[in-house]
Amino acid sequence: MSDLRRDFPAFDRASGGSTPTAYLDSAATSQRPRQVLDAEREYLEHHLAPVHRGASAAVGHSTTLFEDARATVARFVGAGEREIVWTENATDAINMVSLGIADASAGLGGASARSLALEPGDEIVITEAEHHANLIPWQRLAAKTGARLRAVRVDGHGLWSIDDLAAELGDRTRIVAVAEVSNVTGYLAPVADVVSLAHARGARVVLDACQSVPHRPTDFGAMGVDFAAFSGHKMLGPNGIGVLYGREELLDVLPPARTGGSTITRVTLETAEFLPSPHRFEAGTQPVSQAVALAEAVRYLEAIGMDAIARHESELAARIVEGVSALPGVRIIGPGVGVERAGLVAVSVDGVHAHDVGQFLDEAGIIVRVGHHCAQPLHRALGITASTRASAHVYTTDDEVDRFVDALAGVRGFFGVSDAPAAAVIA
Amino acid sequence: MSDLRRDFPAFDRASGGSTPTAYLDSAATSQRPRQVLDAEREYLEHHLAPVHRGASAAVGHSTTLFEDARATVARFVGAGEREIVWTENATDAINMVSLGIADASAGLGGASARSLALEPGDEIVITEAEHHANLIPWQRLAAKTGARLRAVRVDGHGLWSIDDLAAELGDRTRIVAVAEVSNVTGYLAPVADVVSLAHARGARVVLDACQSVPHRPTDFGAMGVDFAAFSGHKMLGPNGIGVLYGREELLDVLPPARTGGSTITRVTLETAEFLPSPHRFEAGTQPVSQAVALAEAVRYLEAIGMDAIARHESELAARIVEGVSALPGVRIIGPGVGVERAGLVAVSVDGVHAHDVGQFLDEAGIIVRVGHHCAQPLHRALGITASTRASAHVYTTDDEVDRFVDALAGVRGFFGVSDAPAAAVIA
Amino acid sequence: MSGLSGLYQEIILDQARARHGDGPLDHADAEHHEFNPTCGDELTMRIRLDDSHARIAELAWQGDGCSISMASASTLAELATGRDVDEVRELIDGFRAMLRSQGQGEPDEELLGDAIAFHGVSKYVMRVKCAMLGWVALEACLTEAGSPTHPAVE
Amino acid sequence: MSGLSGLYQEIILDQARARHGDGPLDHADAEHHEFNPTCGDELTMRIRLDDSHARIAELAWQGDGCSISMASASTLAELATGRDVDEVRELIDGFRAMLRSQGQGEPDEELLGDAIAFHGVSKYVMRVKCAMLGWVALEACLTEAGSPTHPAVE
Ligand SMILES: Cc1ncc(COP(=O)(O)O)c(C=O)c1O
Ligand SMILES: Cc1ncc(COP(=O)(O)O)c(C=O)c1O
Repeated sequence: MSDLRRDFPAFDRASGGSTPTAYLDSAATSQRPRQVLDAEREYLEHHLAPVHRGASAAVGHSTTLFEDARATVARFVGAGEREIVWTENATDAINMVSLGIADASAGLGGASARSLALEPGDEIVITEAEHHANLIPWQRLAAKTGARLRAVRVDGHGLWSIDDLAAELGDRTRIVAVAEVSNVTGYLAPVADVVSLAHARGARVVLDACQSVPHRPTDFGAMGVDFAAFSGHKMLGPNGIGVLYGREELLDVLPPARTGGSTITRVTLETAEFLPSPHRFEAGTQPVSQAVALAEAVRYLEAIGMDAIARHESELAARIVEGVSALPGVRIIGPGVGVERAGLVAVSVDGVHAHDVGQFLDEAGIIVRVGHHCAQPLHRALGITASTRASAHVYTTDDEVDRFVDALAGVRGFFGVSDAPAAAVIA
Repeated sequence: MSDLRRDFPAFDRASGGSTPTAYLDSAATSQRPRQVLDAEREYLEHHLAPVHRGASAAVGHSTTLFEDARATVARFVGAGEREIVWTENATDAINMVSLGIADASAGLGGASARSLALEPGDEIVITEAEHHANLIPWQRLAAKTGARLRAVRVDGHGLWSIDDLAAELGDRTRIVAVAEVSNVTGYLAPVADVVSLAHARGARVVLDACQSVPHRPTDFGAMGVDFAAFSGHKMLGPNGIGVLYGREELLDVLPPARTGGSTITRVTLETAEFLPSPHRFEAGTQPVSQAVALAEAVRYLEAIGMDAIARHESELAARIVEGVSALPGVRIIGPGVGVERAGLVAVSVDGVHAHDVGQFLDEAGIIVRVGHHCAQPLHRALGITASTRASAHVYTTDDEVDRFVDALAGVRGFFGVSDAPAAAVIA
Repeated sequence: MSGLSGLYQEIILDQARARHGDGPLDHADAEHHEFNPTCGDELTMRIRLDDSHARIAELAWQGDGCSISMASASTLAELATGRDVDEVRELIDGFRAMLRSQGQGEPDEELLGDAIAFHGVSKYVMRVKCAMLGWVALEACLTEAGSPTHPAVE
Repeated sequence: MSGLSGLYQEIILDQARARHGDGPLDHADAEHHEFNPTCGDELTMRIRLDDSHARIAELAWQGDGCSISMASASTLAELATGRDVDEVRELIDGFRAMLRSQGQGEPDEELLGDAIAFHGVSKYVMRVKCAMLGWVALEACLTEAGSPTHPAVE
C-alpha cells in the first residue's frame, strides 16, 4: 500500500527535521487523498447549484450528483438509497435516533411512530466502553421518557462479553446501542450475536459504526441492525458530513429531530407534514459538496478493497501489540498479543501521564491521541484518567508504527520513572 | 465590482451558447471565490489535525486556526467568541434554540435553564412570511410545551407591519422569531422596533439572519437580539456550516439539543455535565475546514466592504423592480418601485406557472429559483402556489439582471397567454 | 427537436389549456391526492371502475400546477378513460420508463399514443415529477380500488 | 532551551515529583474544583486566610494530572503560601500573561520566581490549560473567599 501515500498531500508536509511526521491519529480524523479534495473542488467550481429546488438544468445536474453520492454510499454499506440520511457527523446521526424516539414517546409523529416510543420502565442497554456519542444521547432519552439505562461492564482490559450483554437484556429492553469497533480497545463486537439476542427480545439495535465502516467491509442489511451511524471525516472524506443508516420502514416513521425547509410536503401556519425518508430528516441546505466528496472517498476505498484495508490494519495492530508488550511498564488496553483487533492500540504508561507521553512522542515526530478519547467511563473502569492511542488507516506504514513503539520505549526513562536512558529522539 | 468576477471559477464555466449563464439564485446558495476554496484546501493539505484534543503541536495549530475562525466570524457580526456556535446550517441553528427551550421546559438543564422554559399558554410570535426553517421548529416547540404560536399576517404584497406585530404581543409572549430580510419579498424588518417591543414584554428575540448577514453590515450586540442564525453557503462560504449566535448568558444555560463528545466536563454512566458555550453545543467532530473557509469568506466580504455590497445589491434590486414593473401581467412580490429592499425580487407571472417561467429563463441561460421558496404560508396568503425569484450577490452585474427582465418580457407570449411575440432567446 | 420547443411541444401547450378530465367526480371508487413538495403543486385524481372492476369507466382530476403537469394529466385523462385497468397500468409503466430515459431511446408510440409528446421532458430531471403528477395519482387510485396488480411490477 | 528539555526543565520534573502542598486542608475558607475536559485531569484547591483576610495562611491541593499540571500546582503552593492576597493575584495575572505569550518576550523573574520555569509551556498551546489548572483554581478560591478584587484586572 506504500504507493498510495503519494495521493495524500499531507504527507508532503515539510517536517522540521529529517524524519517525516508519523500521523497515528486516524481514528480521530483521517487525512484525505487528492482525489477526494479534487472531487469536491470540481463540484464547487463547475457544478455548484442548489439541489431539489427549481427548474434549471444546473439544479437538475447538481441534484443528480447529490443523489448519486447517496446511492454510492448506500451500496458501500449494504443499504437502500432511502436508508441513508446525511447528517452533520456520526454524533448527529445517533442523536437523530435518540431525539426522534423521544419525540415519538411524547406523541409526536402520531400513531405510525408509536412502535418506536419508549415508556417508563423500558430499558436501553449500552456498554461501559461506549464513546460519549453513544452514551449521553441515551442518558437524555432515558431522562425524557423514564426509561432505564443499563450498561454492560468491562473487564480489566476494557472488554465486555456477549454473555454479560445477554444477562442485561430483559423483557423491557427496547434498544441496544453498541459500537461495532471500540475507539479505545479496538475490540470487534460480535454484532451478529448482539442482533439476534436483541431481536429475540423485540429490541432494536443501534450500531455505532464510526470505527468500522472506514476500515472493513460493511453490510448493514445483512447484519440486520436497525440503525447505524458513521462519519465522513474518518473515512478519507470531508468534515461536516455524517451518515445515519436506518431500515426504511423505521426511518419512514421516526419523527425528524430537526425541522425546516425541504423536509415537508404541505406546511400551514399551524402544521407541517413530513416527507418520507431520507428527505424528512434533511432540514435546510445539505452538505452537498461534502456528499460528492464522500462518494469519491468511497470509490477510493473500494478501489483498494475493504478486505485488503482490514488486513493491512490488523497487521499493523499486531505489530504494535507485539512491540509494546515487550516494553516494561507499558500496559496495552484491549486485546493482547494474538487476538484479532482493529487497527488502533491504546496504552497506559505506568507513572507517566498520557499528556506527557503524547508530548514526548510529538517531539519525536509522532502524532498520537492522548486523553480519555471521549470514553470517560471506560477509563474510570480501568482506573486511569487518560491513555495514549496510536491508530492506523490505509496509508499507515510499518515504519511509522515501529517508530511509535521505539519512542514509547524511551518515555519512562525521560520522565525518570525507570532507569532506562532517555531515548535519542529528544532534542 | 466587475473585477471580482474573476475570483469566481464558476463564472468561467463553459456555457452552451455565446452568452454566459447568469446565476441569479444566490439567495439559495452563493458561488465561492477561489480565495475561499484555496483556504479550505490549504488547511486540508497542510494543517489537518483534530482540534481541542491531544497534546501535539499539530493539534495545537489546528485548534488555533479553528478558534481564530470563530473569532473572525464573531467580530464580523458584533459578537463575542463565546457567543458563536458552529452548526450544520442556519436551520440547525434555529432548531438548537427551539429544541433547547423544549428541553429546558421539560426540566432538563435544571434550575439555571428555567428562565428559558415555556409553559402552557405562553406565546411564540412569528410572521406569515417566515421561511419554514423559522416556522416549523416553533410549531414543534408549541406542540411540546403547550405554548401557542401566533402569526402576524401579511398584506397583498406579502409585507407585515410593525403595528400588527405589536398587536400580537401580549403578557404571555415569550419568544418573537422573525427574519431580518425575507427570502421572498426582500422586506427589511424593523429589527430595532421588534427588539424594543419584545423586550418590553419580557420576550426574547430570535432573528433569522440568513438573508441579511451575507449582504449588509451586522452587529447583533448593538441590535440587542437574543439569538440569531445564518449559514456559510449563502455568504460565499462552504456548505455544511452554519452559525448560531446567542447572548453569552443565554447560551451558557440553554440545554444542548445534541449531545456527545467534546461538549462535556465529567461523564459517568448515569450523568454528564456540560461545558459552557460554545463548546456545550458542538457535539462530535466539528466542521473545521469549513470554519476556516468561512473565516476566509468573511475576510473576502470585508475587503469589499459590507456597506458597498448592500449598496450594490440594492441598486440591482431597484433595477429589477423598475424593469419588471413595466411588464404587463408580471406582479412583483414585496416592496414596489422606490422602496428600499434587499437584492432579491420574486415575481408572479399571470397565467404562467413559476416552473414554466423558470424553464423558459433557464433556456435563456438565466438561473433563477422557482417554487414556494420554503414559504408556503406566504404564497398561500398571496393566492399563489409558487413564484419566480431572482437574487443577487457581490458578483451580480447589471447585465445579468437586465437579461432577466428582458427574458421575463417574453414569457407570456411563449406560453400563449398574451399577444406578445415569443422572445428571440428561444432556440 | 431541441431546447424549449422540444419540451413544450405545441400539443403539450394545447393540452395544458384544454385540461381534459378537469372536474369533480361523484361516487368515485378511488381518490388520491398528490403533492409536489418542490413547487407546492397538487392534484386530486378520482376514478370510477365498471362493474367488473376491470375497466376505468370514468376519470376526473382537479389540480393546479405547471403546464407540464396539467398537460400530462389532461393527456392521461384522454388515454385512460374507458380503458382496461391492466392496459392502463402498462401505459403508466411505459410512461415512467420514458420519463426516466434522460432523452435516450425511442418511446413506444403504439403503447403511449399522444403521451410520447412528453419524451422531451425526460431530459429535464427537475420536471419529471411534474409530468408524473397525475400518473402517480392514478396509479395510487388503481391500487386503492383493489384492482389486481399488474405482473410487470416496478 | 528548545524542544522537550525547554518544556520539561529539570525543575519542573522535580516539582512534579515533589508535589508541594499536596494534601487535605481542614477548616478551609474556600475550596474550588477544576476539571480539564481534554484529558479528565482534576484538582481541588483549598485555602485558609489569616484573620485580616489579606494573607493566605495555608494552601493545599489534591489532584491527579500530567507532570506540567502537578509541577505548576506544587510551584504555586511554594510561592503563594504565606503571601498577601493582592500579591498572589498579581502573581496569577503575571503567570497567565507569560503562558499566553507563545514563547515571546522575557518573563518577569522578580514577579514570578521559580514559576518562570513554565515559560517554555507557552509555546505549547495544548498544554497551557495544564499549567493553569491549579492557578485557575486558586484564583477562584480567592474570589470565593471574598477578598477584594485586584485592580489590575484581566
Ligand atoms: C430566510 C431564510 N431562513 C432560513 C433559511 C435556511 O437556511 P439553510 O438552508 O442554510 O439552513 C434560508 C435559506 O434557505 C432563508 O432564506
Ligand atoms: C466509536 C466512536 N463513536 C462516535 C464517534 C463520534 O464521531 P464524530 O465525532 O464524527 O461525530 C467517534 C469518533 O470520535 C468514535 O470513535
